[in-house]
Amino acid sequence: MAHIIGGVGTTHVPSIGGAIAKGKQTDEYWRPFFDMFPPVRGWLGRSKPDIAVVIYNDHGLNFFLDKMPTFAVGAAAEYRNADEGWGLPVVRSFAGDPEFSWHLIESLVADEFDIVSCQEMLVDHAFVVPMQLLYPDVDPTGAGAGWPVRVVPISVNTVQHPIPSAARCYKFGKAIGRAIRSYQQDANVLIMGTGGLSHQLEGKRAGFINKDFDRLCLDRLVDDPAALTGYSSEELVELAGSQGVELLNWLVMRGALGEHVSPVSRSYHVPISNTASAVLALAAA
Amino acid sequence: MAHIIGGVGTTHVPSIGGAIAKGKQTDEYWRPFFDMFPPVRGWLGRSKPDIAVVIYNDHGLNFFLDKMPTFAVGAAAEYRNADEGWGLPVVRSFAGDPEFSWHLIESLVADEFDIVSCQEMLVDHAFVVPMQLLYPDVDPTGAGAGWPVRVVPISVNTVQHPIPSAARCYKFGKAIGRAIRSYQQDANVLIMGTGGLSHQLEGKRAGFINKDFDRLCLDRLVDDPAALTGYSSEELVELAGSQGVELLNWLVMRGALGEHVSPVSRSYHVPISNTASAVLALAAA
Amino acid sequence: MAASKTIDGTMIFDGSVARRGYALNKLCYSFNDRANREEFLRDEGAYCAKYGLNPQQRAAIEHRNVMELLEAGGNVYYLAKFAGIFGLDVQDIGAQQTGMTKEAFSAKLMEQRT
Amino acid sequence: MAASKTIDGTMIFDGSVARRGYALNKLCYSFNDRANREEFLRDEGAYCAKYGLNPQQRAAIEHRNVMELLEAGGNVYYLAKFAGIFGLDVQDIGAQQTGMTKEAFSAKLMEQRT
Ligand SMILES: [Fe+3]
Ligand SMILES: [Fe+3]
Repeated sequence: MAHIIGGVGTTHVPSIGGAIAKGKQTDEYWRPFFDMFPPVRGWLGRSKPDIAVVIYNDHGLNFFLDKMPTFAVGAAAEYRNADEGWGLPVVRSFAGDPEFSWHLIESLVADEFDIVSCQEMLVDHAFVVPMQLLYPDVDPTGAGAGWPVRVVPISVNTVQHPIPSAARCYKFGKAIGRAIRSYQQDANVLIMGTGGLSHQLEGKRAGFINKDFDRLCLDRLVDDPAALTGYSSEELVELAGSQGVELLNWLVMRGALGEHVSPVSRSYHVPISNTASAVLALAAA
Repeated sequence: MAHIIGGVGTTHVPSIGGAIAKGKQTDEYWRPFFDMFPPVRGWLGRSKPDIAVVIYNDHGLNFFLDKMPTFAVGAAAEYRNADEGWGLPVVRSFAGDPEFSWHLIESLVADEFDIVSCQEMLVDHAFVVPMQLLYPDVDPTGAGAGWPVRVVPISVNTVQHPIPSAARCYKFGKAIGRAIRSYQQDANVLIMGTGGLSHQLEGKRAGFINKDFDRLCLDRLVDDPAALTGYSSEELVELAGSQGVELLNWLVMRGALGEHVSPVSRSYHVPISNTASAVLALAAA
Repeated sequence: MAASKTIDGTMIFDGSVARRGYALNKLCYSFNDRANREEFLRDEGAYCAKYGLNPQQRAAIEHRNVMELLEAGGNVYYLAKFAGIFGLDVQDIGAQQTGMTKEAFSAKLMEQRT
Repeated sequence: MAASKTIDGTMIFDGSVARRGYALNKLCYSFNDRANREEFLRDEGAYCAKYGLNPQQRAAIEHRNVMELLEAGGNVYYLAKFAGIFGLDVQDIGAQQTGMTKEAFSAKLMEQRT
C-alpha cells in the first residue's frame, strides 16, 4: 500500500534557481535562505520517499490562456524542464510513474474533481526549484533522471481569476490523499506544495509582504488548515499579494496529509527577491 | 436577466455534414433523418434564442491527450472550425460572447467545477453539424458569422476514460443552468447537447446499436433525468456503446434546463452511418 | 484498473491504453493538418519514425489494420483521421473490424432501420 | 464582475483583463522560445503586428513600461518573459512600477528582513 510520509511547503522563486546555478548558496544574501533546508533534507533522508507529488502553479511554460486548467495532473513517463525565456539553466528531466498517475486520475475523477490529464507536461521553475532545494546533491544539469524520486506534477491555476477557492483546494488535497492511500502498490509518497508566501510582483503595490498573515498561515497549516478555507480569492490577494495566492498550492498539499501532522521543521525568511520565503515540513500522523 | 428557453439534443456524426455539403437531404437514405428537424426549427423560430450554449465532445481537433480536459468552457470572441483530416468543408466561424462566457466561468468555478477556460478554441463537427441542422438557411461556408446566435462551446471528455460520471455531468448541467439564470443582461439562451445515441465505432462490437436503451434514455431525459445518473461509465459503454457515452452531453444539457420541461419534439431514427440518431427538443418550464 | 472493465468486443480507452498508444495517437492527431498528411504520404516510414512509433504500431500503420491499430493503443477518433487519408469512413472501419464487406456491414445496420 | 474586486495598487488578472490582454500575453508567451525572442529583437514592429497587438499594447511594448503593459491587459508572469529579453528581473519591474531605483526598491525589501 502507498503511504504518505508527509509534506513539504516551500517557496519556488526563479532567482533561487539562479543562485544555485551561480553557486551563491553561502553568500550573505542567500545563506539564511539555504540554511532553512538541512533539517528538511535530514527528515527526507530518514523517511525515504519513492514518489513526490508536487503541487505547483505553471507560470506560462506548459499552459497558456488558450487552455487554462483549474487543476492539471501529470501522467507522463518523463517530465522535461525547458527554457522559460529568462535564462535559467534547463535542468535534467524527471522520471514519472504513469501507473500511479493514472490511479490518481481515476480516483480524482471518481471523486468529482474535473482535472485535466497531461500525458506530456513541461515543468517550470515552480516545480524544478523546490526539487533542487530538497535534493542539492543531484547535479541539476546532468543527463537523464538523476532525481531519487519519481514525480507527479499537479498544477493549480493561481494565475488567472477565477482561481479555485481555498475551500476547493483543500478538498482537492484531501481527495489526492484518499487517492494515494488507496494505491495498492508499496510506495512512500511525499507531497510538496510550492510557491508563496506573501508577495506581489505587479502594480503600485509591487514588493508587498505581509509577515503577520504569513505567520498565521504557517500556524494554521500545522494545526487548523480548515481555518484557511474561509478566505475568498480576493481576500487572499489582499492579504498575501497577487502572487501570494500560491499559498493555495500549500493548502492542497496540507489537505493530502490528513487531519493531524507533526511539524518537522518550520522556517521563514524575508526577503528573497520580492518574496517572503518559507519552508515547512510536516510528517503525516 | 438571461432566460433559458430550453434545450435541444441531437446527433452530430460527421457524415451528416457530408450529406449537407453534397445536398443529399432529400435522398432516400437521408430524408427520414432531416425530416426530424422542422418541428425543432419551428420552435426556435418562435422562441428566438440569442445565445446557444453547446455541450459537445471534441474528437481531437482542439484537444489532444497531452492536455485532456474533463470540462472545457469557451471564452473567445470567435470560434473557428477547421480541417479534421477527412475532407469535410470548413464552415464559417461563430461569434462568441466573452462577457457571458466569463460569467459562466466565474459561476462554475465558484460552484467548485474545475473547468478549463479557453480563450481560443477550434470547434469540430460535434459543434458544427448540430448548428447546421438547426440553422439550415445559413450558408455554412460563407464568410464571417452568419449564424443567428452567439455561442459558448462547452466540451466534455467522452473520449478518454476516466470520463466524468453521469452524476457529475448532470450536476455540471445544473450548475450551468444556475450560472445562466444569474446573468444580469437580457438574453434568450438555448442549451444544446450533441452526440449519441447508441453507437460503437471500434472493436468486434462495431455497429452496435441499442434501441431499447436509447428509448429509455429519451424517456428519462424528459421526465426523470436523475434516473440516468445511476449508470457507471462502464455500464454506459456496455449499454450505449463506446461512443454512445456522448449521451453525457445530453445529460449536461438536460441538467441546465431545471426540474420540469415540456417536450416540443422527439424523434429517433436508425441508422445514420453507424449510429442511432435522435433529436429531442425540450422547452424549459 | 483496466482489467475490471471487460465488455465483449469492446476496448475501453483508458489510461493504460492511452499510455501505450500515445505516440500512435499523436501521429494520427497530426493529420488534422494537410501538410502533415502529405508528408506522411511522401515518406510513411520517416513520418512514423519522427513520432517514435514502436514496431507494433509501425506494423499496424503499414497494414492499415484497425484491429491492430487498436491493439497498439490507438483511439478510434484519432485513427479516423488516419483512415480519412485513404478516403475510408467509419463504415469501412466497421466492416474491416467485423470481417464483413462494407455492403454487408451497412446492410446489417439497415436491418435495424426504424 | 471585475468592478467588485478593487484592491489598492493591485490589478486582479481576471477574465475581463485576460480578454483585453490576450494578444499581448500570447506574444509574451511565445518568448519561451529563443527563436521567437531573436525574431522579436530583429524586427519588433513586425513581430507585434504578427501577434495582432492593438496600438495601446504596441506602445507599451515600445516603451518597455510595465504599468502600461499591465493596463493593456498584460499578466506579470508572461510580461516577465518580455522583461527577460532585456535581462530585467522582478526587482527591476518592481522598481519601475513603484517609481524607485532598483537599489531603493531592494533596500525597502531588505528593511523587512527577518
Ligand atoms: Fe511563483
Ligand atoms: Fe461523436
